[in-house]
Amino acid sequence: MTSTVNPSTADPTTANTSPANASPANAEARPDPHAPAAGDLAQLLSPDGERGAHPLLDDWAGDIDDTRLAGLYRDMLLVRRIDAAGVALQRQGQLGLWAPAEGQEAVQIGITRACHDDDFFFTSYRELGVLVARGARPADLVLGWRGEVFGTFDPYDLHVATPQIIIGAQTLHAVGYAMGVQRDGGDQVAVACFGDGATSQGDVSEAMVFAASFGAPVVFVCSNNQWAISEPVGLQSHLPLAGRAPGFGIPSVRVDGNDVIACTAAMRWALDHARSGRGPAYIEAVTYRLGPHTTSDDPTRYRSADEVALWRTRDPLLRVAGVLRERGLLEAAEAEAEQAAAEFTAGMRRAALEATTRPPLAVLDDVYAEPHTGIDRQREQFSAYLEGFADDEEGTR
Amino acid sequence: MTSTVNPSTADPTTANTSPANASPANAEARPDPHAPAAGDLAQLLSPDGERGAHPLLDDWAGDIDDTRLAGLYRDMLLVRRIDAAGVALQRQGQLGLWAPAEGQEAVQIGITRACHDDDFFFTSYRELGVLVARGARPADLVLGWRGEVFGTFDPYDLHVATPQIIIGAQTLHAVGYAMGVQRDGGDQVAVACFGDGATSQGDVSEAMVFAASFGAPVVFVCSNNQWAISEPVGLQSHLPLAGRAPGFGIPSVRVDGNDVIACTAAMRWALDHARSGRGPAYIEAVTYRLGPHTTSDDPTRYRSADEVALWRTRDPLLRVAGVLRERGLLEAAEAEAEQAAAEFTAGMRRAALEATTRPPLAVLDDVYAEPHTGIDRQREQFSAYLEGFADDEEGTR
Amino acid sequence: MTELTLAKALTAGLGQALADDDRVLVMGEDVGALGGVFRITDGLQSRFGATRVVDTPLAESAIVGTAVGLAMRGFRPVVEIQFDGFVYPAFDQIVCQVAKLHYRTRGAVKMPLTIRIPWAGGVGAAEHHSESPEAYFVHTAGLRVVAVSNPQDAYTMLRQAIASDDPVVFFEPKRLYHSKGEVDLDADIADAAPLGVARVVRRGTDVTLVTYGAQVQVALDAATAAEDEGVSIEVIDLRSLSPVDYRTVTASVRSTGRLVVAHEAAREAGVGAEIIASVTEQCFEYLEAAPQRVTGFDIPYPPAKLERHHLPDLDRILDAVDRVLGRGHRAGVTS
Amino acid sequence: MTELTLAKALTAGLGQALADDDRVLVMGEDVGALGGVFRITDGLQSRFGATRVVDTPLAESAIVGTAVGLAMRGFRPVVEIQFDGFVYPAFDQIVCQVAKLHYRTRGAVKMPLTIRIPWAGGVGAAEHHSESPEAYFVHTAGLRVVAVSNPQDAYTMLRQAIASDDPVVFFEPKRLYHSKGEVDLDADIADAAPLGVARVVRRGTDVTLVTYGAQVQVALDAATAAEDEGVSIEVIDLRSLSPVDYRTVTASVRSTGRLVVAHEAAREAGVGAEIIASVTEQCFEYLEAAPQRVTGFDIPYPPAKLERHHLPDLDRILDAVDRVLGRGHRAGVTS
Ligand SMILES: Cc1ncc(C[n+]2csc(CCOP(=O)(O)OP(=O)(O)O)c2C)c(N)n1
Ligand SMILES: Cc1ncc(C[n+]2csc(CCOP(=O)(O)OP(=O)(O)O)c2C)c(N)n1
Ligand SMILES: [Mg+2]
Ligand SMILES: [Mg+2]
Repeated sequence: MTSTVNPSTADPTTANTSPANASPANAEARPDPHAPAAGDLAQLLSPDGERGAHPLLDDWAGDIDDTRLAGLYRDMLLVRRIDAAGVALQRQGQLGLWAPAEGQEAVQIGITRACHDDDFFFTSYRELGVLVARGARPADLVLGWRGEVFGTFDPYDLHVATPQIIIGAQTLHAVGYAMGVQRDGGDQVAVACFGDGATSQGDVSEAMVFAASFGAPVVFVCSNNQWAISEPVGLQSHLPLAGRAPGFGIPSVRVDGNDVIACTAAMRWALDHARSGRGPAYIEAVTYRLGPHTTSDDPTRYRSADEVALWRTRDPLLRVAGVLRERGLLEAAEAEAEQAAAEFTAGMRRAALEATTRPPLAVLDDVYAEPHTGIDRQREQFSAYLEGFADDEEGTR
Repeated sequence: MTSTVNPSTADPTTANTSPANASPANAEARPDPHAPAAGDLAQLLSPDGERGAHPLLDDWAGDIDDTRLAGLYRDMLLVRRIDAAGVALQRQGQLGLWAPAEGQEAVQIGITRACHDDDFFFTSYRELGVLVARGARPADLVLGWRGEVFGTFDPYDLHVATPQIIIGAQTLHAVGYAMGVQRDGGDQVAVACFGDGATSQGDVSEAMVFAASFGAPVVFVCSNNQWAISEPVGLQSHLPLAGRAPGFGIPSVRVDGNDVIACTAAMRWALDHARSGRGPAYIEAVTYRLGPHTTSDDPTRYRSADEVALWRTRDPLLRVAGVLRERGLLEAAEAEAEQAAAEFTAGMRRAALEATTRPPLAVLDDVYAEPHTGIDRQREQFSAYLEGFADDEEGTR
Repeated sequence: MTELTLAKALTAGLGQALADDDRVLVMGEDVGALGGVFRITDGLQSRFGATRVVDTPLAESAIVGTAVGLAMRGFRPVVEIQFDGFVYPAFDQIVCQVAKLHYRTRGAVKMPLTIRIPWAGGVGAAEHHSESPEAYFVHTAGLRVVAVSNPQDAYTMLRQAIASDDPVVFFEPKRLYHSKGEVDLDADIADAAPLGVARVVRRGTDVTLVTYGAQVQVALDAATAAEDEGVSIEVIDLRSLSPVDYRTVTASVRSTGRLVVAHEAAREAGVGAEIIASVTEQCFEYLEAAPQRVTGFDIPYPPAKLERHHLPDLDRILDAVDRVLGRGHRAGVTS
Repeated sequence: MTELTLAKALTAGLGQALADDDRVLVMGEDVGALGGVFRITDGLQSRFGATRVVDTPLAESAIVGTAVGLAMRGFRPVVEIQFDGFVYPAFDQIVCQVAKLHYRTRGAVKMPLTIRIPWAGGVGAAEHHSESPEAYFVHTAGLRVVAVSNPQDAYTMLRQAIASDDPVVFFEPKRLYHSKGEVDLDADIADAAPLGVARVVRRGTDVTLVTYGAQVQVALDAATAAEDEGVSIEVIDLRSLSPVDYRTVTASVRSTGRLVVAHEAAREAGVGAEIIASVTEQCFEYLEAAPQRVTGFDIPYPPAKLERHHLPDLDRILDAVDRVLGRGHRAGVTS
């Protein structure tokens, strides 16, 4: 129970050191015997393409054969291409902003592919792969970031809530949704996706409290991509984030987030746990944000090129490509992905170029579900105002 | 990492079962191997008065001899008498409300006596013992609950912040204060006191995040008195609350909160940890609220007489009285306490009876530290208004 | 008709809503066995079970945040915030999620959430137990905000709020919990005045006095007192604070030419400011004097022993009535 | 005098405050190496060290709550909230602690806390990044609320806010971060206009136009445009939203007889409502027409491509000016 101070290590997969944080008070890691060992990172496919074993996850990966792996690769590559297209569209002024997912494809595809179609996702702004794997259309990835609308798809179609910007807020929605499933006697699981930075928000801890208290069927997926904008994960926690959940009564696993097999297996374990009535489960997927926080960000101000280069060697696509190349399956998978990507990204470009901005009065739509005298008055006034311009200027406005 | 379901036990000192919570989803405890064992309750003085041993706490209790124990007993008895006087004053209509501390004297006295005078307390409304041990005057315990003022003492005099009503909010203040100590190079420790219910609030988790991140010299003291108004602790957490801290990187101990020796020792351990620059520490003191939540509460609606009777056998005063009686020290300690209590409670009564309500214009005092035109205008208007009455009615208002 | 306290009328309204629609849930701190600290949920857990009347862990952000998720799953949660002063930890979820989700999703996601708040002062309570935070929610587009003043409205409007597909912040004046009135428990909520409509609770010709919640009774007392002095006050119970029923309010002001607004909440950017600004915009030419506000001061809610100086009372309302009538001042000179 | 952008003026103000008083701290998300997402704290961590310019974990309630504790220990924390829409998780700490501690302790505990908020819209941002939450804080007694509109005020008022023993919510219009102006970096803050004082930024005789933040520039443009049509507008930059400098505002309205208030925030119970209600109370007899508001609609802040319809612009301000002049309507007929 007394603390023992372990030397911190340099490899961010094994401990949350704070390389960029100069405060002396933060410099020293304080591991604790109750937390999972720092090096305890579940992996089934190493960066070198070696297939490994893991006591917990093996049970959940047996059916991931080469064909299935090729399918996962196809998905990941598709996401990467779509992501690049999003960045390009932003650079070309077609989008206001884009939050790149590059480097995080394995966790996003792995967790989504492990789910039933009607398991319900509550994600942040960065879970591009979840949207793609759930069948979002090109326009869905364009119109929001372009600033035309907030909600681009009907959450009940994709079983994905509109991506959340308020850090951590969606975790509570996921728990509430799961409480609803309990009451309906349904077999769906709610999935709460969030980042390493989000773990500091009170809402995320409260979500664990409620989920544990009610034994709600929810899976927490923390994509620890090492950074919250400019803040290294070591500033949020000196210890692995997966170690927080057990104290709340939630079993957790810390998985190599760049290993799509491990991510899939971990998610299957977690889903099974939740779906079978044993309550919430928690996954920390250790990954890396290879790109900037968003297209507005300049990561050179806070992290080294060396660090990024190191993580490029751990690229989630590379290791799968290696395996597939060996098996002679790479070319076909790539061709399929590139073909899908070409179509999808062309659709994105089209969606951007053809986007029409809604008329001014649309700002007043959908504020309320039922008639509202306040909105009615403002609509009347605004429309009279606009008509005045129409009279004056023949509708140029 | 997978969860194993242990049968829940009936004794609230060993597991957070939810006797009063009928929801089936809550009924099943989900202990986890990462959390401290449920039965791991540090005790140095058993309900039967047996002096026990504990690997961690023994180091910190060696000097608590019979004389010191008599002093702690005196303090606890004094607090109990003051508490009873508060309840009585409330019943007599002298106070608007009172939050009884009965049953929690050991943790309150133990932690306060372990501190340096300039360690700074941030408490809830129930830490009567902290205030008494810190030298609060009778009026300080009366005027707030009477509704005359909020802040009855200067926090910088007692080194105790004005008791907090917003559940959990004070834990962040404690961490901030501790961050200030770090910057000053001081050797003070901030102490955050809160209840079992408070552990569910986001602020309390955020306080642990910040404390761990900055290695701030703060001690968290959770007085788990089994109930948050009508909610049993098992509704907040199926697992012991002390098990949450390690996941945040904060070493913790779960102590018998009705054992004043163990509470003192645990606090000394925690203070030493924090004071020596090793960062925050966490104590869960397992105790019981023998009385109602406040004088407005009716606990018969939600808990059984049997449960209260069981806990009366664990009364923190009884076990110390037993030891002192054996040593022939009880009578003197009791006499001393009763004498002090008689004086103090007489002072409380006097403070209540002599209390004068401040004049109407006082409502406008101290809103701002510096001149403020808005307040000035309202003061002017209100004082003119009041003068109108004075003219009319010769100042009866 | 049944005579009920306002508190019991709320209990009856909740019970009816739970009975009518099994998607309705009640959740909050101590709402189960205890029946809530004000006993509004008394007996509901034993009647409807612990999965429909849910004691939650102690965290307001999570109470509202999980209610959002439940609403997304098709439930109609009724959330109890234990006291007015404890709603702030949930403010982010209310402002950024509850109020915006329908807009964010272009109507795909509805938020039929009712947030009940025991509310306001005058009961000699401790700090944070007497707050009037309604203006924060009135200023937040996407929410409906109502305040009840009598048992019948408590019963009917609570059921209407629960039936509404929009989120409703529902204020219950603690001070009136024990006041009694006749309640028609069988009335169809569709036949009752809709949620957004104000009510003229006393007709008058000289001054329009607009208020809501516990102040309605104070206003009626003031009107009675004023009558003795030959002043006829029309009293309007707003009932809905957002939207405000300006049709009813301006019709009255057009006929009286004089407006006083009373509320307990602080004055700066409060509901009174909104009403005076809107009424001035909409019927300036009818105003014969500057509209007046009678409000709490711009101070934190004061200690219980001082609260009576902070709260609008009969004298302060009559003083404002005198001012709006250009009568010099009943007592003192307010500039 | 030095020409600086508003952003750089803020950086200079923070640097000066940190240099002048070693009890001043800067804290928030990404304020260290990155210099904040708007680079307002650029270079400060390398200049003053990581114990004085502190990157915090990602939790706004904790940022404000620990700042409260630091203030209790005698520090003067300057907290950065990354965007306007992220202040709500800290709302409880701001409303129940920051605003009330001085009152609660009868002055024993001071709260010299400055809460900086990059603020408001017009920059094409994502949801939650363009909010105007100022009315929530104006309605909260115990806080001072200011909004800056130019580099000199940014520099001076930030230093004054930090020097104040009261908590100050400090709004910085994002839209003006890159606008430039002359700044006297050596001026003594004691010689400058105090924090609570409004400024007449353009003299005029026909209409008083009151606004703040980025809308000051829009108002000045409107005044210029109106001049061509023979209408003389007096523009007042409020600078302080709480307290409002009613001396300056009412003096102007007494001379013009006409008032327009413009802001981006929603209308219901907004700052405009407060100003119209107070001005009407204080100088009703001078008003020649109903005061008018030009505000954002009562809607969640809309998507970026639609924001220009939501925000007051030159046309909408001139439309309101026409209305207050009884000129019929420039465009359309607003009832
Ligand atoms: C409540 C809130 N505070 C601050 C922000 C600003 N913000 C946007 S993303 C971000 C970092 C999030 O980091 P993390 O949770 O690790 O997710 P990642 O972006 O790395 O995927 C911050 C601080 C926000 N969106 N919401
Ligand atoms: C934010 C907030 N929510 C709700 C309350 C109402 N309330 C007062 S005490 C209490 C229970 C607290 O339980 P616990 O933390 O265990 O402390 P105890 O009273 O048992 O000492 C509640 C819900 C409050 N004061 N603050
Ligand atoms: Mg991250
Ligand atoms: Mg308790």
